[in-house]
Amino acid sequence: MTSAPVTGSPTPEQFRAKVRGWLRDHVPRKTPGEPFLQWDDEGVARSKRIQRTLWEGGIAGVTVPVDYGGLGLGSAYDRVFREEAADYRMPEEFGNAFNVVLPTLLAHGREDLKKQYIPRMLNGEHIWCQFLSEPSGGSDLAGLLTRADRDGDVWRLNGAKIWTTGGNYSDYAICLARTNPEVPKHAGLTMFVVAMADPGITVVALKLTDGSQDFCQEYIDDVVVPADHVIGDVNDGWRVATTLMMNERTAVGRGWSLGGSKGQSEDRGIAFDPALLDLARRTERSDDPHVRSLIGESWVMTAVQEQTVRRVSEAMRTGHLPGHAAALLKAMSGATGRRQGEIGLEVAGSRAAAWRPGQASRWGVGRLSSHGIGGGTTEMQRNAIAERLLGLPREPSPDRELPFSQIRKNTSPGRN
Amino acid sequence: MTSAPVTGSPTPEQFRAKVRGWLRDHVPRKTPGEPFLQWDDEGVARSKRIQRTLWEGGIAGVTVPVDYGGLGLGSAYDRVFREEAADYRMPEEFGNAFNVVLPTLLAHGREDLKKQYIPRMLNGEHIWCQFLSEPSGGSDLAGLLTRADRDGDVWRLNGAKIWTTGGNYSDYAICLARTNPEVPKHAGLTMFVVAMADPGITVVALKLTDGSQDFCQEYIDDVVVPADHVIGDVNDGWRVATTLMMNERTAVGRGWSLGGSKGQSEDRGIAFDPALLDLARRTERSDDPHVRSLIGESWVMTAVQEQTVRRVSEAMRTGHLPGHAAALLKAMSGATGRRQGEIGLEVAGSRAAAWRPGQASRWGVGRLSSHGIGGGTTEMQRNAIAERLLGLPREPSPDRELPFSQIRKNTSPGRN
Amino acid sequence: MQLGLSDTQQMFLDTTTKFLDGHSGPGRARELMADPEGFDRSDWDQGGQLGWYAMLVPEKYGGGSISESGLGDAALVAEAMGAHVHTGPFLATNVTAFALAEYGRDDQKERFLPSLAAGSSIGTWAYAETDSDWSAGSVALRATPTDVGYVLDGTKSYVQDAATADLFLVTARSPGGLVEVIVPAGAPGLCVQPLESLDLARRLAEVSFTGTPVGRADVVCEGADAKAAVERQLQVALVLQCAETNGATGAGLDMTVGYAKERVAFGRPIGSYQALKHRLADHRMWLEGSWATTAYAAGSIWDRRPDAAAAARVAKAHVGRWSTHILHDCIQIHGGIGMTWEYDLHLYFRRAIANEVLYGAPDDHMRHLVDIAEEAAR
Amino acid sequence: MQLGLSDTQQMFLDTTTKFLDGHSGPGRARELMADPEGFDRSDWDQGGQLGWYAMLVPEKYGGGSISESGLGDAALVAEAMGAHVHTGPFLATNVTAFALAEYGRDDQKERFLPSLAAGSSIGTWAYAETDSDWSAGSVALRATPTDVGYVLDGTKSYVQDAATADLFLVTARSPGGLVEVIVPAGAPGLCVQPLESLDLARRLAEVSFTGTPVGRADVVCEGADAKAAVERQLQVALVLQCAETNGATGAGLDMTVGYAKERVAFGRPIGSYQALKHRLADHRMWLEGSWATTAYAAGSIWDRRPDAAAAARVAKAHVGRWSTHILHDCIQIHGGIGMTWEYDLHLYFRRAIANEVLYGAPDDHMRHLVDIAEEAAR
Repeated sequence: MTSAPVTGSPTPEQFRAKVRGWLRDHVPRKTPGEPFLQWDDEGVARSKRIQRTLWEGGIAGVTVPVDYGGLGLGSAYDRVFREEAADYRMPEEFGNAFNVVLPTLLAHGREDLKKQYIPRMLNGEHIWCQFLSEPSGGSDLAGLLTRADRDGDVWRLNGAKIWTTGGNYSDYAICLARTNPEVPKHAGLTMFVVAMADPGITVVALKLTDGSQDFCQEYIDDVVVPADHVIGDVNDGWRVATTLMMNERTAVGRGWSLGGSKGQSEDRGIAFDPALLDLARRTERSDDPHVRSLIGESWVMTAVQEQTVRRVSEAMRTGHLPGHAAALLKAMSGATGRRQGEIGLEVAGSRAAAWRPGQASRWGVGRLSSHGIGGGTTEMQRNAIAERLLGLPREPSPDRELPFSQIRKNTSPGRN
Repeated sequence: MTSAPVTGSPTPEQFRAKVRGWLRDHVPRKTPGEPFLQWDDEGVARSKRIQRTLWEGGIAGVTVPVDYGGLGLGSAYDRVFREEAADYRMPEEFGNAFNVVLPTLLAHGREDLKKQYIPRMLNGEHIWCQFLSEPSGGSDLAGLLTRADRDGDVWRLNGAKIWTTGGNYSDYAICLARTNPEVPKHAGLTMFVVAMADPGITVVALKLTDGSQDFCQEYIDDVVVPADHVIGDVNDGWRVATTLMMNERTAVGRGWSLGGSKGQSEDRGIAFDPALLDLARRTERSDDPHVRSLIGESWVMTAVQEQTVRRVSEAMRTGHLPGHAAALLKAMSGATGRRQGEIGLEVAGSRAAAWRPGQASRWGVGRLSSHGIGGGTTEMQRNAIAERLLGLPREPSPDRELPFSQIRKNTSPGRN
Repeated sequence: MQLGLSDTQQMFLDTTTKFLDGHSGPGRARELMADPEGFDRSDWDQGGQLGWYAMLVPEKYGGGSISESGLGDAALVAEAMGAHVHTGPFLATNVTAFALAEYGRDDQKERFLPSLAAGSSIGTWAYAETDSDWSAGSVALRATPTDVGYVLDGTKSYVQDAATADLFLVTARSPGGLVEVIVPAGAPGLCVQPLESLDLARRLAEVSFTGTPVGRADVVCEGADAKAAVERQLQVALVLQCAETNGATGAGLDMTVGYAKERVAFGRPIGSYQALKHRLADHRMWLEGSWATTAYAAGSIWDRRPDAAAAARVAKAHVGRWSTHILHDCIQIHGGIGMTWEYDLHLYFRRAIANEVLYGAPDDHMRHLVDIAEEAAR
Repeated sequence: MQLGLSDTQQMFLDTTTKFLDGHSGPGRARELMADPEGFDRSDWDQGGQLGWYAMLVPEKYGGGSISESGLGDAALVAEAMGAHVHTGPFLATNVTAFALAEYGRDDQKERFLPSLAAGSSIGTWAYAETDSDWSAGSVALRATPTDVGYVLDGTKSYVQDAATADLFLVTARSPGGLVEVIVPAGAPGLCVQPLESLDLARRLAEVSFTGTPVGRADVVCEGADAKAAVERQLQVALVLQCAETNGATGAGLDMTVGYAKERVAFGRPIGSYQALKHRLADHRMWLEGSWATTAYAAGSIWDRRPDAAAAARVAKAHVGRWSTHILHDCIQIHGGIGMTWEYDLHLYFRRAIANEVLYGAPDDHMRHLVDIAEEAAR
């Protein structure tokens, strides 16, 4: 059970040849229309198998130090890997593990934790999830209520987490909990490594209004964590969480995928999604100038969003815009999403209200679910734009200086 | 120079006969299309003449006590007067005097001030204006900077006022000024009677972006006011101002006019303003379904606004809604105004950008000036709705408790 | 929300609300989603005792309402139902009864109205067709004249509670123009195909007719009469739909204002953040407009004022657009919990979305105002 | 705002901005409103020295730009001009030069381009007509073929700085299709009627042609060529217009953010109120979209990429709509002072409003995208 690091340092082209050959011979290609994530028994088993294959081929963990089972190569090699992998099915269910947990562990984890856990991500054994948001917490992550109490050699964790991707298929979680309520909220948090196998964890799939079940909620009931399973220092968890969120944003910026880009940064020119026009044709309204305006408006928004993503991502990369500029993209996606929902409804008309069985209409459901909430509400993005990009004054918040125990909190679950 | 009060108490029908006859014989009828206000030499002279005529006929100041030159009759008689006056040209330039200043004086003025000033409003001699808003103050009336310093038997006023209707034709102003900056802002204000003839007052007409000049700005430079020309007590001016604003709102609610209603409360059914449709016909776009949608949307908004005004006014009258509900109407007018501006522009197309000399286009100018600012910004109305009707928490404001001298203020003119 | 109710109306509304509080609401709607009929027959029957289906029917035929405006009273009930995500064909049966009361022959009134008014039979309105714009002009179902009446061929859609209805009021097109006829459930060639609906607490269906015979006794109106009748029915349907939507919107907004007062973020209730306050204030303002236009339209239609057709369109155009806007933002203000299945807000939102497009989308009605204006100028 | 400028481009932009800071701006625009020509000839000449009219012209004919994308460079200047409410026919003369450079015959290029590029002659674009939707299909001005060329009859409108132009690039319709011709100022039958404009810092006019003769030497292109040429000109005009609008919008938004930081109400800067913060954040966001689409379109058009026509429409549809939305709210955020004549914000807003509807309103361009998609699918 060792990785197979390339001995010496291959040239990028040597590495490319190796990656290309191994992928071709051992990894399935992408199939058109397959979902990016497949959180079910089949999808998870397949991804574990693929990750194991990459490990066996000596091409897993390209930039991860050799000490933790990686290849220890530079970022140029990572680009090579991604380019070669672009057409292959990647184990995307490991996204949290590789995009977020691994770099956070590398930055803040103790040597023994890194040695214990990183190789078993790389070899396809462990899928990880993140325990951050809470039902009571919403946008105010640092105000979380899950508490960790020291009990001899262990910590005992109690609370609840929500909006966990892959919670029902993960082996470990990186978990932020409150270890000292008598200091201001940011100063009393600690980041833990939690085994999902602990009997105190109950995972429940969360059904959303659009019928999807991509997220989980977890009840944490006296979960035991060894005292050494802390990432960073006790009560220094906010700093670790900040690294984690930065890693997450960076990964989102490059399209999240473990393989090649999903095309977001390629310039494919302006493309028109034919769905609305097809719908208008079916309802014999494609000649109506008003309907044509709506379809055009929808296309304009899509193109604006794509071109803005490209511009802002590039500007963040080159330093013309600060990292907070990512809020522009998230806020725009919230705003255009809502309008796309309205347009879909208006073009579909009654067809959005009812349809023949099996002909599921996306139009009414699109209106229903077209919110700017997931991944940080539009409101939080607007605050970030106003305060960080425009330099407007911060909101008065009573909770930054007071001990956490003294500030007003939610007692019942609710908003994220 | 006495008024001619009806001796004894006439019945409402006797009074109606008297009003009807006098108006018919002495007052000009309304002419279609004439402006509601005419702030120029001709308009002001005519209104002073008409008010004088009403006085001479013994039908001025219906509900004003006899001691101050009025008729001392009940509100039923006022309704009679308004009904009879509905078709006649009323001296609307006295609106501030009768709708706002007179009832405020009655409520808070000392006997000598009432005796000195009220009869000369009623006899058509004095037009009044209000010195409230300031260039530096905007929505925050109580934060005003105009100061009044005691100097022996007189007060000396210095500062500036803005958004004064009829400032350039008024004889007197009711003026709120700061008499004690060392107490919280609401506690250091006093309401004065100021003679516009004072050489320290400079009136400048204010030109707006749409070219209109209906408002004035005044520079107050060492204006002298006798010590007894205070309404209410010194430093109790906020209470007087509150009465004044309530009087203003009530008058707005009944259509502001001194005569009969302008038809706002009549139910004339839904009417379609033909302007947009005419425009679309001229530009040969009246068959375009998109243009028809826009025209219909415009008509819907007009009807919604009218029906909501009727409903809310009635509900305020019957007590189903509190006085603060007026904010609903003002906010709606701001919101629909903007959208009407957008629609006008979209239907007009290039014609809004340029036109043959003399064919002044209202469309581009409508877009330019379609704001919710005058008479209290939409933002203030939204605060009122949120806090007073929905019961949401008030904005944190640092300036309610601190002495005025210690709070942050504007130094240069600006927002209203 | 109607203001200025008489004491009798207030008492009627209180009784209705109390009944719905006990028998209806989001929880009950969730239970009924899985029910084959989709509504509760016993509640339906009790609604009959409360007078819910009698308000648009003359006393002579077992109807009657508690004020001079039957439609205003019916709108009160519809609004309370919207606030309770109530299920069942209240609107459809009232529109059918209204149609017969206004345009039916006396013998038809005698045959159908008493049982409709009592709730012992359920009528539904088979008017629109797939991709129609809900205008009379888009009715295409064929009525072929025969010696004894008509034969119907074609398909109606968006028919409410078709599977449980006892009779269908069908609008069709004959060589002589529109006709409206009554077809009983189980008639030859009548086939009900349930649709899936965004509003999970409502049953809509396609109803197809294949050589379905209609005797002369079941012809309600024809030609110009039918055109006028259909227009009146649409007006009534629009007002009841708007009232229902207002109930749903008001309930959703109330939930949200309450939530904003309680829910804390960064040490403050989220309702203390001005951006949310201003949005909630705007929602309150537009809802006031919805109440105003719905009440206005109810009065105008019931009193047959000249602006009745315009008033109905103004109400629907306004209510349709702003209700979904408001409820969408109510979910946004809730954040994550608002997106979860178990939270009730989406039930209101689903109803509002479906209502926005059923009986004609706001845009259709806005354009129709221009048609009305042009026709008036002709 | 273009990002990723080369050092040369940055230097060029700095020089341009510095010149405009000294010679242009709202105050200067107010002075020029009363001027008969409406712009400053000496500034115009100096613009020639700065290379403002040479960017779309090949070096061979006295042109040249500082990067590989002449249109991108021209957009830099246009944006700076928008931020300064600059006056004068920069856009019109560049579009005219571009048209000749791309579609003119060699002898025409030799005759016209050097002086246009140097700024010693002013060309203007006589394309649209009253109530046109700015599509080539709506061109109606008649070009009647003669033995020696054409005779023009009809009226162009919204022609920029027609009274000072030395030559007009006129699009007309002949029996054989579109034609584009050069007509010199003072040609027989050419008559300029100034229009009043919402944008007080711009001179637009109607230009009528009555039997105006055009020799064959002045025919730039005909038929299919003319159709393609006109489309390319419109694309270039749209990009320059969008860039100008972005400059005005950015300047207005900057003023407003600055004001919101300084202006106090109720003891706090108004920019600390979340409702205003969120609106300003949205404005910043949409402006980012305007910059992105304008830069994208400039690149796509200059490089003749297949999506050039779509890119120009996307930019105009987005910029047109959001610029006026943003500036309208900037005035609202200012409150009373924003409504006063003496405050400069309305000068930016006037330009943005006029630009929203000139060269086609957003809605026209949104619909055109559907035409493009349908044509591509054919």
